[in-house]
Amino acid sequence: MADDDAQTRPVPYRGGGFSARPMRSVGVLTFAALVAVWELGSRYGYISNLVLPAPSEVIEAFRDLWVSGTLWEHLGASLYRLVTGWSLGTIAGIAVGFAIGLFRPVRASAGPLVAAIFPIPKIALLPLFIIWFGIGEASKVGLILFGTFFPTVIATYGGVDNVDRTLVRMGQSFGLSRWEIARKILFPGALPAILSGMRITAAIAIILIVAAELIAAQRGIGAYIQMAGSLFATDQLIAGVLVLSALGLTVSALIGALELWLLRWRA
Amino acid sequence: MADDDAQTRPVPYRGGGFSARPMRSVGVLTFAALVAVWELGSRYGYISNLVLPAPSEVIEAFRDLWVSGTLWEHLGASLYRLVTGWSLGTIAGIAVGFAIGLFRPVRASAGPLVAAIFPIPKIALLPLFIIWFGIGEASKVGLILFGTFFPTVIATYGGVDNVDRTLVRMGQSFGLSRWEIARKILFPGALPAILSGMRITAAIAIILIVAAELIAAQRGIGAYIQMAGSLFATDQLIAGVLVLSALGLTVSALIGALELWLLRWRA
Amino acid sequence: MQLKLSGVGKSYGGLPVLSDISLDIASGEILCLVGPSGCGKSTLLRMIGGLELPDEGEILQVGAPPEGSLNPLTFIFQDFALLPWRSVAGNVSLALESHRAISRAERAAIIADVLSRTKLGDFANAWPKQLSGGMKQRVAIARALAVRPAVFLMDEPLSALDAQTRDILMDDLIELWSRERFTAVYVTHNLQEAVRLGHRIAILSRRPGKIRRIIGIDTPIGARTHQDPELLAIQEELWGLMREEAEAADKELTHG
Amino acid sequence: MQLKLSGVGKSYGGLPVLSDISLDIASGEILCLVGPSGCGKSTLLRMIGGLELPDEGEILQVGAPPEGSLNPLTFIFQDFALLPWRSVAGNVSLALESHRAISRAERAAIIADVLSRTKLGDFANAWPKQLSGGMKQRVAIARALAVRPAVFLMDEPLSALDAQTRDILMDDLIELWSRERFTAVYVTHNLQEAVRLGHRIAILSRRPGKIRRIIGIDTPIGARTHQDPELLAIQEELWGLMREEAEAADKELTHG
Amino acid sequence: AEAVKIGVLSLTSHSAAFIAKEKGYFEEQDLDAELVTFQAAGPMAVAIASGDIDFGVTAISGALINLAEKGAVKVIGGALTEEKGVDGQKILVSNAAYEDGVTTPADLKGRSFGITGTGSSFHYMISQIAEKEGYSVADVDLKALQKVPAIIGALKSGQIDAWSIVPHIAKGLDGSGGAKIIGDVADYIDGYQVTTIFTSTRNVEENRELVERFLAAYSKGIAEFNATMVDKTEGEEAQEATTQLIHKYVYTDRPYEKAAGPIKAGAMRLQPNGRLNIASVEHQLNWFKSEGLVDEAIELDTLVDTSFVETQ
Ligand SMILES: Nc1ncnc2c1ncn2[C@@H]1O[C@H](COP(=O)(O)OP(=O)(O)OP(=O)(O)O)[C@@H](O)[C@H]1O
Ligand SMILES: Nc1ncnc2c1ncn2[C@@H]1O[C@H](COP(=O)(O)OP(=O)(O)OP(=O)(O)O)[C@@H](O)[C@H]1O
Ligand SMILES: [Mg+2]
Ligand SMILES: [Mg+2]
Repeated sequence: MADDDAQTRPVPYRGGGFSARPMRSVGVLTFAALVAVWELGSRYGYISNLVLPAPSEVIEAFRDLWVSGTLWEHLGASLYRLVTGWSLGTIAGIAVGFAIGLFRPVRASAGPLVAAIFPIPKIALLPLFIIWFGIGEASKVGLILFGTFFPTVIATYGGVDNVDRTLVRMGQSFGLSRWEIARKILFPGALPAILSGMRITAAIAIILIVAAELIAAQRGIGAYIQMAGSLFATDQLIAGVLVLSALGLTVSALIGALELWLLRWRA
Repeated sequence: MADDDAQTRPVPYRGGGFSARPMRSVGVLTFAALVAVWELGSRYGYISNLVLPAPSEVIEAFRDLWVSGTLWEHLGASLYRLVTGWSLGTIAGIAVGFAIGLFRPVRASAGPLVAAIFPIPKIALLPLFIIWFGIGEASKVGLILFGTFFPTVIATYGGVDNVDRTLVRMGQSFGLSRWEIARKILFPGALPAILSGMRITAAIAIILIVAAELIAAQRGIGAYIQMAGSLFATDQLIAGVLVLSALGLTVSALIGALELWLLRWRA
Repeated sequence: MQLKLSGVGKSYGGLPVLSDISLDIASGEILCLVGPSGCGKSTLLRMIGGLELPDEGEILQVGAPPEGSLNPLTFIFQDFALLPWRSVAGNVSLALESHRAISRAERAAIIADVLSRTKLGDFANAWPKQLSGGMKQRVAIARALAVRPAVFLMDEPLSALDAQTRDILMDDLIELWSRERFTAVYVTHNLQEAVRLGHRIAILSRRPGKIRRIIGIDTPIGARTHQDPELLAIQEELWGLMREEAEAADKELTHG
Repeated sequence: MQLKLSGVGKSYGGLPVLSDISLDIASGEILCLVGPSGCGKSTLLRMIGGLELPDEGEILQVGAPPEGSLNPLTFIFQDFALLPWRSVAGNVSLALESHRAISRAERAAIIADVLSRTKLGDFANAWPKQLSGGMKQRVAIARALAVRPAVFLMDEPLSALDAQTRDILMDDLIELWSRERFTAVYVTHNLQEAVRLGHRIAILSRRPGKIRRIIGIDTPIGARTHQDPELLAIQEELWGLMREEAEAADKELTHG
Repeated sequence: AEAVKIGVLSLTSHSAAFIAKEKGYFEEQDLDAELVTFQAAGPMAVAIASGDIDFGVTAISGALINLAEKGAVKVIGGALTEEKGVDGQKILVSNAAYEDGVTTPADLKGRSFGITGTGSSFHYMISQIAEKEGYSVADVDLKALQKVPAIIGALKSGQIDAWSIVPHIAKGLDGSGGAKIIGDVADYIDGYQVTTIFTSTRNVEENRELVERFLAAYSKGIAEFNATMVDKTEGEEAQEATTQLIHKYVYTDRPYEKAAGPIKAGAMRLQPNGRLNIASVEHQLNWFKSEGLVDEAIELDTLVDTSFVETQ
C-alpha cells in the first residue's frame, strides 16, 4: 500500500506547444520599436541618410506628395493603366480559360500555347511592347494586359478541371444539359480558383506597372520612384515604394472582401 | 405484352465529357502550324519584320549568339547572379521561416515584419538597391536575395503551420522531444510547401534578374534583351526572351525532378 | 418500371472490371449489391443509371416510368454531392430547374414538400457547410425525392456517416420505403445494412466482378429488427462468403 | 498499472466540455467510452494520455508501469497518424528511435516482431500511400505494440474504415487482447464495437459531457459472438439511452 | 602605384581619360588606373558614392547634387564646355516632326522631347531652350528613356519629336537621314559647363594629393586631345594616331574606317587643365533648385571644391 502510494502520480503532461496562434500586440510593438530605433539612429547619425532616410523624412516626402497633389496625379496615371490592363486581361483570360476547360479541341490547341508563353517573364517583353505599341499608354496597358492574361487562363481552366467530378456526374444524373452544368456547377466551382488567380494577377500587375513606368512615363508611381532613384532622393523613393505597397494591400483586401462575400458558402 | 415490349429500351446514356485528359499530339501540331504560318507570313511580306521577325531570323539571331560565344557570357553573368542570390535568399528564408514556425516569440516579432515587407513589389526597390549596393554585382544579387527571401519565409512557416497537428500530437504521445518533432515531423511535413515555394521564387528570381539587368549591366540576358530593344532588333530580342523562357523551364523541370524524388512518398 | 441487365461487362483500359452480370430488378424491390473493394459495384451502378456505357451486354428499362417522374433513374451518392454554393433549398431546386414545365410556384411547393418529408423544413436556407453528415445526406435524399424517381440508385449512401447517424438514417430510409415503396439498387459494404434493407442481396466476387450468389430475405422490411436471429444468420452467412476476399482486397498494395 | 480519474473537468475558452468525470480503469480492462458527437470523448482521452491538462480534478496513474514499457500510455488514432514520408518499418521505428537504450539491432528485432504480429511482415518497405485503410491502422497498432504500453488509448480506431475491414480488424483486436491482456480506453460511436470489446461501457451525455451510466458486460470477450442475444439486448439498451441525443447532435448547425 | 578606378562613357568627350591611360600619363603620376565603362551618366555619381569608382566625368545631374548634399561627392574640375562659335551640341527633331513643321527650337512647345531621366543634362538643356524661346519646360512632353541608344531609336522611329545631343551623333543622324538638326544648344546657354570632373568627398578631404595627381594626368590627356583633335596643331598623322587610340573605347562595334569620321567630328574642346566655369555650374545648380529637384538649401561650396583648378 505504501509502495502503491509512492507510485501514484498524475499522468505526465507532454502536450501543448506548436500552436500557430499569433500574438498581434507583440507584432505591432516590434514594428513601433523598429521604427523608433531607426528614427533615433538617423537623428543621432548612426544611420547615414545616404543609406536610409529617417522615417520622419519619408513621412515628410509623403506629405509633400500629398500636399502638392502630385500623389493623385501619379496614382491616377498608374491606376488608369492598372485598371484598364488588368480588367481586359482578366476578362479575356477567364473567357479563354473557360473555353479550354470546357472544349477538348480548344484545350488541345490553345492549352500548350498558353503553357508555353506563361513562363516567359513578361518584364522581358517590355522592350518588345515598346517596339510594338510605342512609348505611350498602349505599351504600358498592353504589358499589364498580357501579364494578367496568361495566369488568369491557367487559374481558370485549372479551377474548372478541379471541380469535383462527382458534382458533374450528379448534374448529369439529374439530366442537366452541358450548358447548365457549365453554368451552375463548373463556374461556381471554379470561382475560388479564379479569385485566387486574381490575387496573383493583381500583384503581377503592380510589378509590371513599375517596370512599364521605368520607360517614358512622366506620371505614375513607378515613374516617381524611378525619378527619385535617379535623383538619389531615398526619402521620396521609400515614400513611393510605400504608396505602391499600400496599393497592393488595398487591392488584396478588396479581393479578400470579394472572396469573403462570393465564397461565403465555403467551409 | 406488346405495349411492354414497346416500352423496353436501353437506359439512356447521359454521362461522359468534361474530361481533362490532354491530347498531346494536337498541341505539338498546333504549335508547328503556327510557326509555319508565321514564317511564311514573314517571308511573303504579310508580317512586317519591323514588328515581328520571322522564326528563321530569330533562329539566326540565336545562332549568332551561340557561335560568337556571347550567349555563354550573358548566360554566365545572369546565372551567377541568379544562383548566388537565390541560394542565399532561400537558405536564409528557410532558416527564418522555421524559426517563425517553431518559436512563438519569433513569430510574434518577425512574422508581422515579413508580412509587411512581402507585398512590396521588389522591382520598385531596384533604385534603392543601386544606392545601397552600388551598380556592381552586389545590387543585382542583393535584389534577387531580397526577392526570394520573403516568399521563402512565408512558404516555410506556412508549411510548418500546415503540418497535420495529429502527427505532432502523435509524436508527443510517443514522448518525442521538441527537437525530434521539429526534425522528424515538421521538417518533412513542410518540405512540399518549401519546394513549391522554390518554384515560385525561381520564377521571381528570373523576373528580378531581368529588371536588374535592364538598368545597369553590360552582360546578362536581361541586358542583351534591353540592348536589342533599344536597337530595335526584334530578332535578337525574341531570341533573348526565348533563352530566358528556356532558363525558366529548365529550373522548373529541375525543381520538378527534385520534388518527384524527395516527395516520392506523396499519394 | 423494371430494370433488366443481361450479360453486362465492362473494362477500363484493358482491365476487366465486371463480367457477365445479369440481373432483374422488379418494381418496388430493393436490391443490395455487396462485394469486396474495387469489385466494380460503383461502376455497375453508374451503368445502370446511364452515366457509363457497358462494353458488353445491355441494360434495359422495361415498362414506362410512372407518370410525373422527372428523372426515372436517380442517384444518391456516398459523398452527398451537394453543391456547396447553394443552400439546402437551392440544392433541391437544382434538380427541378431544368424542367421548364414546372413553374416557379410549383417548384417552391415541391421543395417545401420534400424538405418536410426529410425533416429538413427548418434548414431550407442553411449552407451545406453548416450541416452534419447525416443532414447532408438527408438533403441529397430530398433532392432525389423531388424528381419523383422510379428507381433510386444508392452508392454506399451511409458509409460516410458515423455509426449512430447511420442507424438513424437507416431507420428513416426504412420508414420512407414503407411509405413510398420505391425501387432501389443499394450498394454497400455494410452487411448489417444489406440484411436490414434488401429484398435480395447480390454478392459480387473480386475483380472482375461476377455475381457469386443472390440471397433473398422474406421477412418484410418493416418488420425487421436488430436482434432478428434469422437476419443475423444471413449476415453471418454473407460474411462467411466474403471474408476471405475482403481480407485479400484489404491487403492489396495500391499504386504498385 | 491502473488509472484513476477523479472529478475531471475541462473547458475550452469558457465553454465547458467535460465536467466531473470520475473513473477507475483496472489493469487488463477494456473501458469503452460512447456518447454523442462533440461530447468530449476525444478530449477526455487526450487528458488521460497527458496530451492535455484537466482544468479540474486529477488523473492519476496508480502503480508502476510494467517493466520494459517504453511508453506506458500509448495512443491509436482514428486517422492512423502515420508519417507519410516513412515506410511501414520507418513508422514503427519512429517510436523507438528516441530511446537511446535500444540498440540498432534491438530496434530492428522489435520492428520485425511487431510487424509479424500484425501480419505486416511483407509490407515493411511499403509507403503508407500504398496501403488500404485497414493496413494503415495495423501499422499504427504495430507501432503502439513496439513501445510495450501499459494502456492503449484508442480514439475511434476503426471508424475511418469500411464495414468489412472494420469487422476484420475488430476480430484482430479481440485476438490481440486475448493474447496480451492489455488495458485500454476505447472511444467509439459504434455500439456494436462497444458491446463486443468492452468490459465496461461508459456513456457520456451531451456537452458538457458527464458520465450518464456505466454498463458492465460479464461475457468474456473471447466468447462473444455477433448473434449473442444478451449483447444485442445491451446494444439496444445503449441505443435507447443515446438515440435522442445523437439525433439532436446530428441536427445541430455548425458555424452558426 | 596606387590603384584608382575612373568612370567613363564610350564617348569622344571622355578621350582625355583614354589618352592618359593609353599613353601612360597615369603611370607617370604613379597611378594604376582602371577605366570603368558606364552606359549612362546617372549611375556614375552613385558609383562614386558607393565606392565602386574614384573619379568620374559627367554632366551635373540631380543625383550628383543630392549626393554632394549628403556629403558623398564633390566636383573638382571641368571638362567639356559649350562656346558660341565652336561646334557644340545640336538640337535634333525627327523627320516626322520636321515635316509637321517643327523647324526651329521655338516650335518645340507641346512636342515630346527625349531625355535619359529627370534631372539629366538633357532635361537642363530643354529647360533652357524653352525659357529662351518664351515657353516653359512644362509645355514640353518629356520622355525619360534611360539610355542614349533608346532615345536614338525612339527619335528615328518618330516616337519622340526632339532631342539634343553632342555634334557627331547629331550630324551622324542628320547625315543618314534619321533626323534633322534645327539648332545649337550654345545659342541658349552661355558658357555651358557640360561636363565636370568629380570625386568622392573623402578623397578631397583625406587624399588631396591623389586628386592632384589624377588631375595632372587627366590634364595632360586633355592637352593632347585638344592639340591633336581640336586645334589639330600636331598634324594629320597625330590626329590619325589619336583617333586610333580613341577607337579602342568609342564605336568599338564598328570597323575603324567607319568609326574614324564620327570620332573626328565629335572632338569638342575640353577645358585646359580642367578649368571650371563656376558661373555655369551655379546656374545649373539654381535651375535644379528651381525645378524642385534638389533641396533649396544647397550651397555652391557643398557641390564644388574650387581649390584644385582654375575657375572662371
Ligand atoms: N473511370 C475509371 N477509369 C479507370 N478505372 C476505373 C474507373 N472507375 C473505376 N475504375 C476501376 O475499376 C475498378 C472497380 O471500381 P469501382 O469503383 O466500381 O469499385 P467498387 O466496387 O465501387 O469499390 P469500392 O467498394 O471501393 O467503392 C477499380 O479497380 C477501379 O480502379
Ligand atoms: N483544442 C480545442 N479548442 C477549442 N475547442 C475544442 C478543442 N478541442 C475540442 N474542442 C471542442 O470541445 C468539444 C468536444 O470535442 P471532442 O473532440 O472531445 O468531442 P468528441 O466527443 O470526440 O466528438 P466526436 O464524437 O465528434 O469525435 C467540441 O465542441 C469541440 O468543438
Ligand atoms: Mg464504390
Ligand atoms: Mg472525437
